Amino acid sequence: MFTLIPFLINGLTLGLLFALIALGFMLIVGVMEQINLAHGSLFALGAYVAYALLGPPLPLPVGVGEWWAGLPLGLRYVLALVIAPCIVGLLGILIEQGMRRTYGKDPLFGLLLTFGAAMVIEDVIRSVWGTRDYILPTPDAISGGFIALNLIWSTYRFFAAFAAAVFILLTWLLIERTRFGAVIKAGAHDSEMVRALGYDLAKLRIAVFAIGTMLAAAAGVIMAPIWGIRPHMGVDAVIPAFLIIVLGGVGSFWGAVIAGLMVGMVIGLTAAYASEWSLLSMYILLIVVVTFRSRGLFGKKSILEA
Amino acid sequence: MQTPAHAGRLITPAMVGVALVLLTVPLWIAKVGLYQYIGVEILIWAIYALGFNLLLGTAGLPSFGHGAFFGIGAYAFGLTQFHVAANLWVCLLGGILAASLAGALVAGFVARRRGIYFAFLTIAFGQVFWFIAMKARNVTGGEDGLLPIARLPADFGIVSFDLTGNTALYFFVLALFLVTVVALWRLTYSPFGRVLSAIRQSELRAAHLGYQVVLFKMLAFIASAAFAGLAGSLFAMAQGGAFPEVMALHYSGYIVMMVLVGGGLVSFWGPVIGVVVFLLARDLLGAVTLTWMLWFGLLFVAVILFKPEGIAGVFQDLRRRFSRQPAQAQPAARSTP
Amino acid sequence: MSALEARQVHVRFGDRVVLEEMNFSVAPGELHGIMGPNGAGKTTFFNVLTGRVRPSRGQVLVDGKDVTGLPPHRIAALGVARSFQIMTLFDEFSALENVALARPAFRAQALHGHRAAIGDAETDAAALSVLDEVGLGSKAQVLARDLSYGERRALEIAVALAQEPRVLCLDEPTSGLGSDGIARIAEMVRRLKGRLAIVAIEHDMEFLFGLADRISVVHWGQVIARGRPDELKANPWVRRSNLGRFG
Amino acid sequence: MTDRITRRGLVKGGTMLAGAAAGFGTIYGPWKHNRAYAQEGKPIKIGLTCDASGMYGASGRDELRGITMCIDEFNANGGVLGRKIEWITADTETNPATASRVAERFITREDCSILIGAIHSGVANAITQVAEKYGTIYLNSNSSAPTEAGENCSRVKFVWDGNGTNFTMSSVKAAVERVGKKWLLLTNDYVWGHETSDATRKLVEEAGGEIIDNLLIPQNTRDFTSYLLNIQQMAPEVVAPAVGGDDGKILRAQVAELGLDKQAAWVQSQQDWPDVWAAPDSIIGIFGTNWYHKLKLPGVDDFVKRWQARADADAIPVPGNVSYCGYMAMRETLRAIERVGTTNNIAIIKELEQLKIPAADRMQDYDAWMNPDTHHLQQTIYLARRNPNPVDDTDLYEIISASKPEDVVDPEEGKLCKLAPYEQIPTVDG
Repeated sequence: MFTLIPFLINGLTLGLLFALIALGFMLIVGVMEQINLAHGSLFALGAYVAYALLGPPLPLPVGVGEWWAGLPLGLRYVLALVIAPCIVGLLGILIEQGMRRTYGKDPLFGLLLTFGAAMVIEDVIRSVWGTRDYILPTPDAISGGFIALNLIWSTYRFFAAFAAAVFILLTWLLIERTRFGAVIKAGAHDSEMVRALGYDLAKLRIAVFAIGTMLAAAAGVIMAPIWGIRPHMGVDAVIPAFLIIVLGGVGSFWGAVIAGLMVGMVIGLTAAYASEWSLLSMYILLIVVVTFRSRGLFGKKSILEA
Repeated sequence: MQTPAHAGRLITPAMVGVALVLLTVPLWIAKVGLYQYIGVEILIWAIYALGFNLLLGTAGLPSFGHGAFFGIGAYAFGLTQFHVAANLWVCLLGGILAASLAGALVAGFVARRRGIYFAFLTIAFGQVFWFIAMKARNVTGGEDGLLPIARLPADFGIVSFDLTGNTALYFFVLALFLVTVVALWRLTYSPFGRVLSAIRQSELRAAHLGYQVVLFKMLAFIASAAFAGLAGSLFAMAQGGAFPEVMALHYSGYIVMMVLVGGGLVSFWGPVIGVVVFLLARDLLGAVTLTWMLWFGLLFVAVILFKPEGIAGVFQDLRRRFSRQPAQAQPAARSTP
Repeated sequence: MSALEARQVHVRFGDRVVLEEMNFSVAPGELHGIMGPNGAGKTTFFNVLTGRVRPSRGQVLVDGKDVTGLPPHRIAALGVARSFQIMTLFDEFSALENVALARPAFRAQALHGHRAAIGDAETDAAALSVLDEVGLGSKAQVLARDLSYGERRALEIAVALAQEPRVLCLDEPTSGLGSDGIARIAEMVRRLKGRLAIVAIEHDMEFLFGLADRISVVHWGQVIARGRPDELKANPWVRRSNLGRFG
Repeated sequence: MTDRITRRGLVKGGTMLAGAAAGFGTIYGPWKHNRAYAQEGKPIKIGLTCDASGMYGASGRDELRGITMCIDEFNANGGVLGRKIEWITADTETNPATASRVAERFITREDCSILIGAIHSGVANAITQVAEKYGTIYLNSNSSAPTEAGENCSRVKFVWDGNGTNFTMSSVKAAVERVGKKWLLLTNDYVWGHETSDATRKLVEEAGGEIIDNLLIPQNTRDFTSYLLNIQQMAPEVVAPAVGGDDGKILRAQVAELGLDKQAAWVQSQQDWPDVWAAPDSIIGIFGTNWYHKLKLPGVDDFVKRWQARADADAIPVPGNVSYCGYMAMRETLRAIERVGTTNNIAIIKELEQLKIPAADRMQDYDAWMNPDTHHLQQTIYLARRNPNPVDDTDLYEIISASKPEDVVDPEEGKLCKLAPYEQIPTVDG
C-alpha cells in the first residue's frame, strides 16, 4: 500500500541537494552582497569539466589522456570532485577581478556583470561541448540501486545527499569555526575591521568569491549524474538557488539550509499526492512565506536594503 | 540622468526627428537587408524598454522579473480576444490592465525593498509568473503557447485599418510608440517623475521632504508594468501567439541589458538605442553564428566594466568634447535648464 | 506649547540602550542646541524626532499632537524639516531643483504626472528666493554635485528651509567647514532665528554658545545638563568634562 | 538634435504621418501576400528552422544534418529545375517566440520559399502560423504531436514523422494482451505528452486494459525519484511514459539504473535517436521508431555511408530517425518541385498531397503515402527494444515488428483537421 515514509526520505535527500545547490550562491550573497547570476553557469561548467575528466579520454599529448583514463574510475571521480571546482574557482577569481570595478557603485552592476558572464559561459560550453547532453559515469560503488522498505532506491542519490550534507557542514565550520570565517563575516559590513585584523580586503573578496564558485562547481559535479549534463542545466540550478535564498532570508546560513530542506520536502510530498503540482509547490511555498515574512524565514533587516 | 534641455516641452525636436526617421523606415528597410517584421519587433521592445526605464533609470529600481508583465500583457491580449471581445482596443486595454494589476500585486511586496534585495524579489516573482504561465495549460496553452492570436483591425469607427500586414502593423505600433514616448517624456519630467528621480538619488532625503517613498515606488512599478503590458499585447499580435519564454529569467535579463547597453541610466533615449542594437545584433549576428550570445555577452560585460553609462553615455562624452571650445564663449550652465 | 517635544524617549537597538528617558522641547522661535561627544545618541535622537527611528518608549509631539511612530514623510508634512550631517542632496539635480522639490507647493502636486515640472515660473521664483537667502542665488543652475563643499552645506540648509518648516532640525550644519564657512552658516542661522523653532546639533562651541537660547548636553543617551549658554558655562559637570574638547 | 528643426519640420512630419496613415490602408490592404521572386538562374532558398539550443537542441542539430545532406545531394546533381538550392538556418532555441521571428525573417527577408524543421510541437505551431500567413510551404519534419496533423493542421504544412497515436497503436494492443492489463501513464505536461497519453488510454481501454493512474510530469523535471517511488508502490504491470526530449532521457537513465524496467514492462512511444544515443545504457522496454540504420533493406547502408561521409565532429556516428525524417521530407519536396516543374506553392502542395512513396525508395518495409486531408505522411511504424546481441557499438535496437501504415492510422486526425481551401492561400513563387 501507499506509505508516506519513502516520500519523506526522498524529500529529505532532495532538500539536502537543493541546499547544496544554493550554498555557494548563499555564501557570495551573504558575505559580499553580490548576486552571482553566473552561479548556474558555473554549476554547469563544473559538471562539464567533470565529464571531461570522467568521460572519453581527452586528446592530451603524449599519452596523458590515456594514462588518466587508465586510472580507476573511483579515483578519477574523487579527483574530479577536487579538480573541477578548482578550475571553476579560477574562473570565479577572474569574474571577481572584473567585479571589483563595480564595488562601491550600484550593486546592480555586479548582478549585471554576472548575468553577462553567465551568457558567455553558457555559449562557451555550447561551442566546446555541443548541444547534445551527456551522462556522467559514476563508480560502481555508488551507482545502481538497493532494496529497502520493499522499494528500490538509488544508491547514488543517497551518496549525493550525504556529500551535500558534508559540504554544508564544511561550509558551516568554515564560517563559524575559523578565524577566516570570522573575518569574512566582518568583512561584509566593516572593511576597517578587516584591515585592523590584518587582512587585505581585496584578497578576502577573491577568496570568498572563489569558494562560492567552487561550491557551485562541486554542486554541479554532484548533481550531474542525477540531472544529466546539458548546456542550459545552469538555469535549472540558479532558479531554485534563488528561491531558496529568498525563502530562507538573505544572509542566513541556516535559513538557506532549512529552506532547501523545506523545498525538498514540499516537492517530495506533492509528488506523492499531486504530481503535477510538484514543481509549482516550491513557488507556492515562496509566495506564502514572503506574504507573511517579507524578508524570508530567517532574514534580518539586511544592509542590502540600505 | 541629468535634466535635459526641452524637459519642459511636450514634444521635443528629438522626438520629431525620431518620428520622421521611423516613418520612412518601411521605404528603405528592405534595401538595407532587413525586413519589415524586425521593425515591428524593435518598436515593441522599445515601448517595453522605455517603460522599464521609468523604473530603472528614473526611479533606480532594478526589476529583474519584468518579463512577467510583458508576458502577462501578451496572454491577456489573447485571452481577451478569445473570451471577451475581439476588438483591438478592448484587447489592448485588457493587456494593459492585467499587467498593471499584476504589477500592483508585486509592487505591494517589493516596494519597501531596495537595491539587490529588490532585484532578488522581482526575480523570484518573475519566476512565479513564468512558472504559472507554463503550468496553467488550460488558460495559457502551457509550453506550446496561446494560439492563434489574430491581428485585429484598428477600428476608428469611421475608418478601419487592417493590420495583418507587417507594414500596416508597423505604422500602428509606431503610432503607439510615439504616444509612449510623449507620455513617458512628460511623466519623467513631471513633478511625479522628478520625485522618482529624487528618490533614486536619495531615498532618505525624499522621505524627510515629506514624500511617501513607498507610494511613489509602487506607482512607478505599476506604470512601468502597464507599458510592459502594452508592449506584450502588441507582441502577441505581432507573433500571432503568446509564449511563456518571454517571461523567463533570461528575457527579463535581456531587457535590463538592452536598457543599460543603450544608456538608459543617463539618457531618456538610451533604452531605444539599446533595443535597436540588441535586436539588430541578434538578427545579424544570429544569421552568421549560432553563438552570437557569446559575442553580445562579452560586449555587455565590457559595457558594464568600462562604460556603465552605455552607448548614450559615449555620445554624451563625444558631444561634451566637441562642445568644449564653444563652451568657453558661453556660460557652462547651458546644459541644465 | 512647544513646537516640538520629546517625552521620556527611550531607544534601544538589540540590547544596547541608545537613548534613555530623553526629555526635550523647543518653543516656537527658540533655538535649542544639542551638544555631546560622538556616539552620545544625538543623531539617533534626531532620527526619533523626525520619524526615522521609532522609540521603544516615550512620545514625540509636534505642536502638542502625538506623532510617535509616524513615518518621516508624515512628520515632515507637519512642518518638521531636517538637514543631515552626512550631506544628503540630489546630486544630479541643480541647486534650484533641489530646493524646488522641497517646497510644500511642489509636494502638493507631486502625484501630477501629466504636466511638466520644469519651467514653472512661480516655483522657480519661490525656489530662487530660498537660494538667495543662503547666498546661492547665482548658483541656481549648477548641479548639486558640482558645488563646492561650503556651498553644498548651505544648500543642505536651503533644502530644509524650502520646506517652510515650523521646526528646523540641523544636524551638525558646520561639519567639515573652516572658520569662514562656519561664520557664514552662523550668520545664516542668526537671520533665521526667531522666525521658527530650531534644534541644532553642533560641535562648534562658538557657534552654539553664540546662537542658542538653550543648550542640552547629551552623554550616554541622556541629557546630563541643560540651560542657557551662560548657565551652562558655569555648570560644574560641563566644566569638568572640558566642553571644548567635545568639538 | 538641435533647435534647428522648426515648426516647419513639425508640420511636414504631421503631413507625412497623415499621408502614411491614409496610405497604408489602401496600398497594403486587404492583406494577401502574393509573392513572386525573379526566378531565372536564381537559387531556390530554403529556411531551416532547426533548434540548436534548448530542450531539443541536440535533435535539432541532427535533423539539420539530414536536411543539408539532401540539399547537397540535389545541388551535386544540378539542383532543382536547373536552379541551385541555397539554405539558411538560425537557432529556434526550442522556443516558439524565437521560431516565430525566425520564420518571419526567413520568409520576408531571406525570401525562403520553403521552411523545414521542428521537433517541439509549440515551435512547429508557431512556424505554421507565420508560414500560413504568407502561403509558404512548411515541412514539419519531426514533431510528432497528433495535433500537428489534427486540429493544428494547415494547407501549407506537411507532417513527415509518425505521430504519437501511430506509435501507440503499433504497441498497445499487443502489450495489453501479452504483458498485462494494469497500466500506469506518465505524461509530460505539454501538448505532445497529453495527446500521446490520451491516445494510449483510449487504446488500452479498448483492448480491455485498465489505467490505474496518470502521473503528470512537469517539463524540465530532472529528478524522477519521487515518481519512481510512486510507481513502485502502485505496482502496475505496464508503464507507458510519454516523456520527451531531455526529460525522457533522464527518466530512462534513472529507471535503467534502478532496474525498474524489470519490475514492469515499459511501453513507450517514439524514441528519437539523438536522445537514445546520449544514454545508450538507458534503453528500456519497447518503443517505436520509423527508421533504423541497420534495417535490412536496400539503400540503407549506402544512405548511412553517405551521411557519415559528411558528418561533423559533433555528430552521432550514424544517422537516426530524426536525421532520416529531415532528409526524406526535404527530398520528397524537392522531387515534387522537379515533377511539377514550378516553384509555385499551390502546385507543390497539390503534388505533395498526391505523394506515394514506394517502400524501397523510402527505405522502409511498406509503401508510404500522404494523407491529402491531413497532410500527414502515413508510413511504416517499427517496434524496437534494446538489442541483446549488437553487432557493433551503434547497434542499439532490435526491431521486433513492423506495422503497416494502414494498421496504425490515427482515427482522430481526419475528424479534427480542416484544411483551408486553396483560394485562401496566398500564392508564392520562389
